[in-house]
Amino acid sequence: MTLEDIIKETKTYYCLECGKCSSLCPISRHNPSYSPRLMLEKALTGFEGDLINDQELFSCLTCYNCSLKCPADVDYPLFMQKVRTLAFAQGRYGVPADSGILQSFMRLMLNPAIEQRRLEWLSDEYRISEKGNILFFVGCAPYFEFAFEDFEAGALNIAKDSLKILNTLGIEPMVLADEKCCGHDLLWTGDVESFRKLAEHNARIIKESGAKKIIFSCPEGYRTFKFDYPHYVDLDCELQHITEFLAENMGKGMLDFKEVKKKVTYQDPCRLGRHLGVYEQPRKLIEAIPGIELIEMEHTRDESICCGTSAWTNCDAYSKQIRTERLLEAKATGAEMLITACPKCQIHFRCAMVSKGEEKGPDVEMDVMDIVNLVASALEDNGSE
Amino acid sequence: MNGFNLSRSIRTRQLLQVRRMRKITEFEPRIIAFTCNWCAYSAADIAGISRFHYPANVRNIKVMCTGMIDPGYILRAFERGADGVLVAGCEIGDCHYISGNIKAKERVERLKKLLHILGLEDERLRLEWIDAGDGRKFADTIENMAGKLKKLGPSPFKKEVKS
Amino acid sequence: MSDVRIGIFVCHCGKNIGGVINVPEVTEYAKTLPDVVYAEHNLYTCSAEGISSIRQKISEHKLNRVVVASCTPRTHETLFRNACEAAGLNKYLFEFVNIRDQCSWVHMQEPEKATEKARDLIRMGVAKARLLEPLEEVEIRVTPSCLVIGGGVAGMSAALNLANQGFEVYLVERDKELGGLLLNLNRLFTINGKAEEVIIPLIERVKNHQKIKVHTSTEVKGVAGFIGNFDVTLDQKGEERKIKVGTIIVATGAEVLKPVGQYGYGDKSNILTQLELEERLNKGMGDEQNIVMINCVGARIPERPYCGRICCMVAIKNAVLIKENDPRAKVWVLHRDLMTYGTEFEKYYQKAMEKGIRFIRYSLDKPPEIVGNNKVKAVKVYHQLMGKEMVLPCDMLVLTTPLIPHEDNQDISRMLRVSLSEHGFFLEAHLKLQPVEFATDGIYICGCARWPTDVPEAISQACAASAKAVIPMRRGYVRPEAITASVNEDKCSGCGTCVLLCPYNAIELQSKDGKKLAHITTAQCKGCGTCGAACPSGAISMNHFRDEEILAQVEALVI
Amino acid sequence: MNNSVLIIGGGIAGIQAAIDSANMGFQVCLVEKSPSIGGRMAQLDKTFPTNDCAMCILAPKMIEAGQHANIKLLTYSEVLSVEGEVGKFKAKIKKKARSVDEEKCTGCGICIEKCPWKADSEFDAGMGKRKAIYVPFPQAIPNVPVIDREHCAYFLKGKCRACERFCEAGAINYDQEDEIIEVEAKAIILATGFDLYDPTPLREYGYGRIQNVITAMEYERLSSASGPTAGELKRPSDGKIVSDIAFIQCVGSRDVRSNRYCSSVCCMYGTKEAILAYEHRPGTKSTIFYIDLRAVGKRFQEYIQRAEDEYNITYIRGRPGNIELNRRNQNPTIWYEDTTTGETKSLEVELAILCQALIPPRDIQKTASILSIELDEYGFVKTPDGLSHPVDTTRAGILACGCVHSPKDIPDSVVQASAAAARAAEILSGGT
Repeated sequence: MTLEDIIKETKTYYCLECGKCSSLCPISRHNPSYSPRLMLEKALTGFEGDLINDQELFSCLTCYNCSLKCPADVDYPLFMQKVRTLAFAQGRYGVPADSGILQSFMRLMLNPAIEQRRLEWLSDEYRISEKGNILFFVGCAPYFEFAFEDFEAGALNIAKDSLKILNTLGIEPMVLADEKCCGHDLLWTGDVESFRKLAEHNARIIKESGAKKIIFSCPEGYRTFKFDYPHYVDLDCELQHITEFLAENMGKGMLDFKEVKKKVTYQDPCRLGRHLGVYEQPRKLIEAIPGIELIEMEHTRDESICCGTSAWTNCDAYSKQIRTERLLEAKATGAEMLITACPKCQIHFRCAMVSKGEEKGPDVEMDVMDIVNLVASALEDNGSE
Repeated sequence: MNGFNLSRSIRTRQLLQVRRMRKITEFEPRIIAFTCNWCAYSAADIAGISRFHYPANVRNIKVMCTGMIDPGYILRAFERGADGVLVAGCEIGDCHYISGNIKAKERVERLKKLLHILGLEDERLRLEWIDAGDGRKFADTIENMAGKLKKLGPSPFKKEVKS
Repeated sequence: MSDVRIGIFVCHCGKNIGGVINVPEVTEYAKTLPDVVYAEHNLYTCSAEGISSIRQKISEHKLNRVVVASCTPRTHETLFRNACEAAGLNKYLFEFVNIRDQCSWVHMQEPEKATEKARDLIRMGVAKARLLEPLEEVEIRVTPSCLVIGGGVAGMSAALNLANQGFEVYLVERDKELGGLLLNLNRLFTINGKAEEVIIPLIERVKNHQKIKVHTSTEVKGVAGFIGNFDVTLDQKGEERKIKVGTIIVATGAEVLKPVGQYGYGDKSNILTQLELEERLNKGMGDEQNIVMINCVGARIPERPYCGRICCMVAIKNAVLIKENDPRAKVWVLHRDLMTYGTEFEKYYQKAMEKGIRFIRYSLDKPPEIVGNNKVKAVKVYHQLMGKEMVLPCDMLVLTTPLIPHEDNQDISRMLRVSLSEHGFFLEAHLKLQPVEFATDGIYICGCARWPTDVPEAISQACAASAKAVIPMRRGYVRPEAITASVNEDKCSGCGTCVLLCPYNAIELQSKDGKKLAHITTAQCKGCGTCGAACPSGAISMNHFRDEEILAQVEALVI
Repeated sequence: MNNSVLIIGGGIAGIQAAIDSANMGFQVCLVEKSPSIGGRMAQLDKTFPTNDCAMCILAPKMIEAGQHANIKLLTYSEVLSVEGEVGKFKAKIKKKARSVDEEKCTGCGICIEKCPWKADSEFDAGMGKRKAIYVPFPQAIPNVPVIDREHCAYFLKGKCRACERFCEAGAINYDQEDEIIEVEAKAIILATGFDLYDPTPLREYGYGRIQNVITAMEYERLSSASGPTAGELKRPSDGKIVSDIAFIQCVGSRDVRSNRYCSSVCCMYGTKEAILAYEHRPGTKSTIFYIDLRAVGKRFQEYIQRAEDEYNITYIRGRPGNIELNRRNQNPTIWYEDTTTGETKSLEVELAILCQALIPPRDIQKTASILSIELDEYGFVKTPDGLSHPVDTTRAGILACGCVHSPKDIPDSVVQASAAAARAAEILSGGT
């Protein structure tokens, strides 16, 4: 794929050079050397080298704030994805967070000799099936659990509670032991080849499992399966985020919630919200719990602000500023707890609360919880234990 | 205390009497307004339609264009006892006849200089541009002009006319 | 004056006047005024009853002046004038007194003062009415033919529209052939059709039309007269001819600026104007792979501040044609704002973007520079929106230049006694509401002679100019303003002050009995009265607003 | 009724076409759906680039159309159907019940004064109120009020009748019914103009949510001496007179999410409105955000130059991303990238004005199907070949002029109006 092809595919040629993208970009508002428009200009004027070597190429959060409002219909995040592919081919991948351990894990996973032990957390408490129609995609949770142990982000709890809720609904999904990471982070940092291999692997084992429907607790996995896999593999399954699934099945009388007296606010994850358009179901779910008061933040739904990092790259001072502001906005609602629906949002927000030897910034301390954990905690114990 | 009250009520009564007297003889200036058919005359109508009240001191004379107002008309108005003259036309650029108002402006300005030498107060001759739809401005202009003329008192030329 | 008999009708307008002003008292007062022989008040003077009463009382009391005191002449003057006319009274013997909009409605809280004011206003109205004179609305015959100057798309479109309505048209073209600027164009935006496919059939239709007399290689040498009766002298290569027309349409077009000396134009072989590129495109392009276009060459600069309106579209069109011809070619358009206004142009611009034409915005403080000696090899441009200098390889540099007015516009404007704007294009009577008319009646303007236009706009304007020209020709006569200025020749000193002041060029000095006298062409006078106010000899008066009429109103201010 | 030319739409284009046709000697029937002719131009304060007052130059034309012997005005009316073909069209027109007898009404206005019921004024773009019986604006032609039955207490609750009680002319007629009028015409001119884009869906700009974000038409009424604030630039939230304002171009134009075309006039009307703000209050600072400054008409560039040099107006190239509310003082804060420097910044102003797009009339599909004419992809009237018949439609004998063809300014609309009259005359003379 050449730069000209990318320009065509992402409709960059329609760019009116109006700068609306830059003015909406959460990074540009903090980082004066980053402007989505200027990235596009470089492509349009043929400065391919400048573009690929641009320090800020990996700054974009691919949060879709810009594209959703773009008057010329330019798909800027896709443009970024593709241009990063060109860059990766030349050995450029930005400044990865945590020394790139997460990307490394994903690439290591590709080795066919590897036998993962990713389901050791799965106790008898959770009922799963060997065969069936529904598959629960666990994703990166086992890795995140330990990678971010110090933030107590509890990625595995999301998987566990997902199973708990599904079980309550009488569903015993399949969980695959040799599932591999969806590849989202590799795709968005330009490593298409590794991504393709992960996709092929996952598609093959899912096909073999005979699953008709896949439920995700992670919006990134969901998005990747929905929008990116079709370009690489053939996988014909119904896909749903767990909030969509629950919102659909909530009314069937099988989910009894006890009262949870709490004021909460909700963070729309970029992938679930702007990428996939799922705004209402999580809210419906939260509001179904008696006693909960949901207070919206100033920027909400398609205008909500990203947690500040994506694909584990360029997590820098600007990322921190963004998430600090977002947390302050959440606190300003008067809510006691910030609910999100993406494990990464939770990790990034918790990270922002830990000030590693920095000067004390504004107080951003706040409870953060995944929506799955909230729902699970509100479930009446039905005495099955 | 009673005495004070009494004295105040007497004074009030006196004051009221004086006021009533003054009201009877209060000076009511007469303003002649030469209004352009296309803008100011229409604005005066709009003031009416909008019921913008203003003092009844003005008498309009309609002309087709401020450009047709001979300075002689204005002087004659003063001779005949007008306390003030208003020339009201279209904004510069809006003239129905391309540039009549520009000529009016030149003429009125020159006349003002002459009247100044003659000892007439500047406020007595006024040039205003009033849009056709701007009833408010017409009303405000009259109110403002009448107020100023009341303070100035009768036109100095008037005495001679009456004698 | 004793034979003046004035009748007064005072309107209550329901409660609108009657609720504030003491109408019966005012009516009684009116009866005491000089020459008033009759006065009455009506609930609504404008009602059918009121109108018939006016008509009846005119004959009953032999009234020869009528005053109505009611609302405003702006809405009701025509009605009352017609009532007078219906009773055989010249309509200019009617006088309106506004006691509602300018009295009762604005002085509601002061009924006494309002009544006093109404008395004053009526007294002033009567004072004027006593002096009113009947005015005749003269009719000037209009020759049903039109002179169209300029045989481009605008002129021909106007000619056809006129001719199809049955009017004789003299279409005069300076060049050997009809067609104008379109003859030199390749294709036309936004349909990209061949220019000749549009212009050739148009020329044929014009040539074959019975009512159109085409005069090519001909110039207009002289024009005299006024609306309805213009005497025109045509000059065909020294051979003179006189024609008589009722109206004139100016459609002389414009020309493309040749940017001599700019960006090396004229010195370097691979620099063209857009117009020259059109010719190349028509004949077939060479193998140029890198084409750079620079817009706003000679436009939007201090010496020529205007925007050429259509140049951006011309550049985009040619860029698209180059790309369509050879999709591998690289085309860069350097611009300062892309003027693709409206629905179709913006869509065309998008089409150009789809085709891979790239647009770079430059600013006037850092204009592009060319690189190369005998030929342009590259263009250096400061990309304003990237804050960066770029060097574009260039096999062919195309300069986009604006349309500029013809040099002889001056001569035509003097000959027709119409004006030019500061840019050198013709100046319309009113930029917004009279865009194709001149201040001088009977002469109209369309197309690029007025301002740069594209083809559809030129045709619209041509038809619009034709609409204005056929109005007097269809009617067969014009009835100029009755309220016009007239000269008292005994008083006129021939100083010429009025000649300079008249915005309509309606006054000229004519020799009469050895004296220079101001002469007003009534057909051209609009009645603004500027001349009268300035006349040092008091020789000019404005009908219906004569000095004595206005002064009578002033005099009546004080009893 | 037999009329030679039927003109639909009584804005400046329709009025001009009517006057020209009538002056050519044709019988004209001018149909306008609102209670008065005048259209959008009547709502404007002043007009670019001469800054002359819109009503001053429009009102004489309205009066001329209203009094012309050859023009039959049908206001508060709409065309229901058109049959036949060029040379012999037959149109059915519904003349809606005014509830006021046009013959008897003297236009005295007492009914309006006495009416106790109010509704939002359409003429004032909702910025002011009017009565339930009303004339849209003081210079209305015809100057006959209409009862808005949706807001009149008598029609809603069966009592009140205040207008009837005070009308000495006895013109109020609650029982008046819609009337169907048949009109014959040899040619038809469509001039129904445009509607204005409602920027509510562009939520990033906060219209409807942030009080001090208003549309350009709302601004026009605020600025107009005959408007609801008598020409004082009082902002909606607190009535404060503003002195620091911003205009955002291309709101609903040049945007795939709303209308992809350029609305042609916004750069200029935005500039005009900024100049007027300065004239209202010298020193007022205006900022105009634009993409391309499309000043292509006669004297437009000079107008822009003057705006910068004399009226404290700053042009910034950049389309703002969003507008946020400063809750402390109700000021809108505009986020934008200055594309000439690449800086992303914010600007807090007292009032933000959205220069909304011109869109086809909301009922254009209906009109098009009644007239059997084709529309372009945006809903504007299509010309037959996109080039040489600029005021024709795809159906012979039906012409169109003004903004119903595509957005354009007043001079271009007036030109097209006269051109349409000329084309109609050509057709009526047996031409093509």
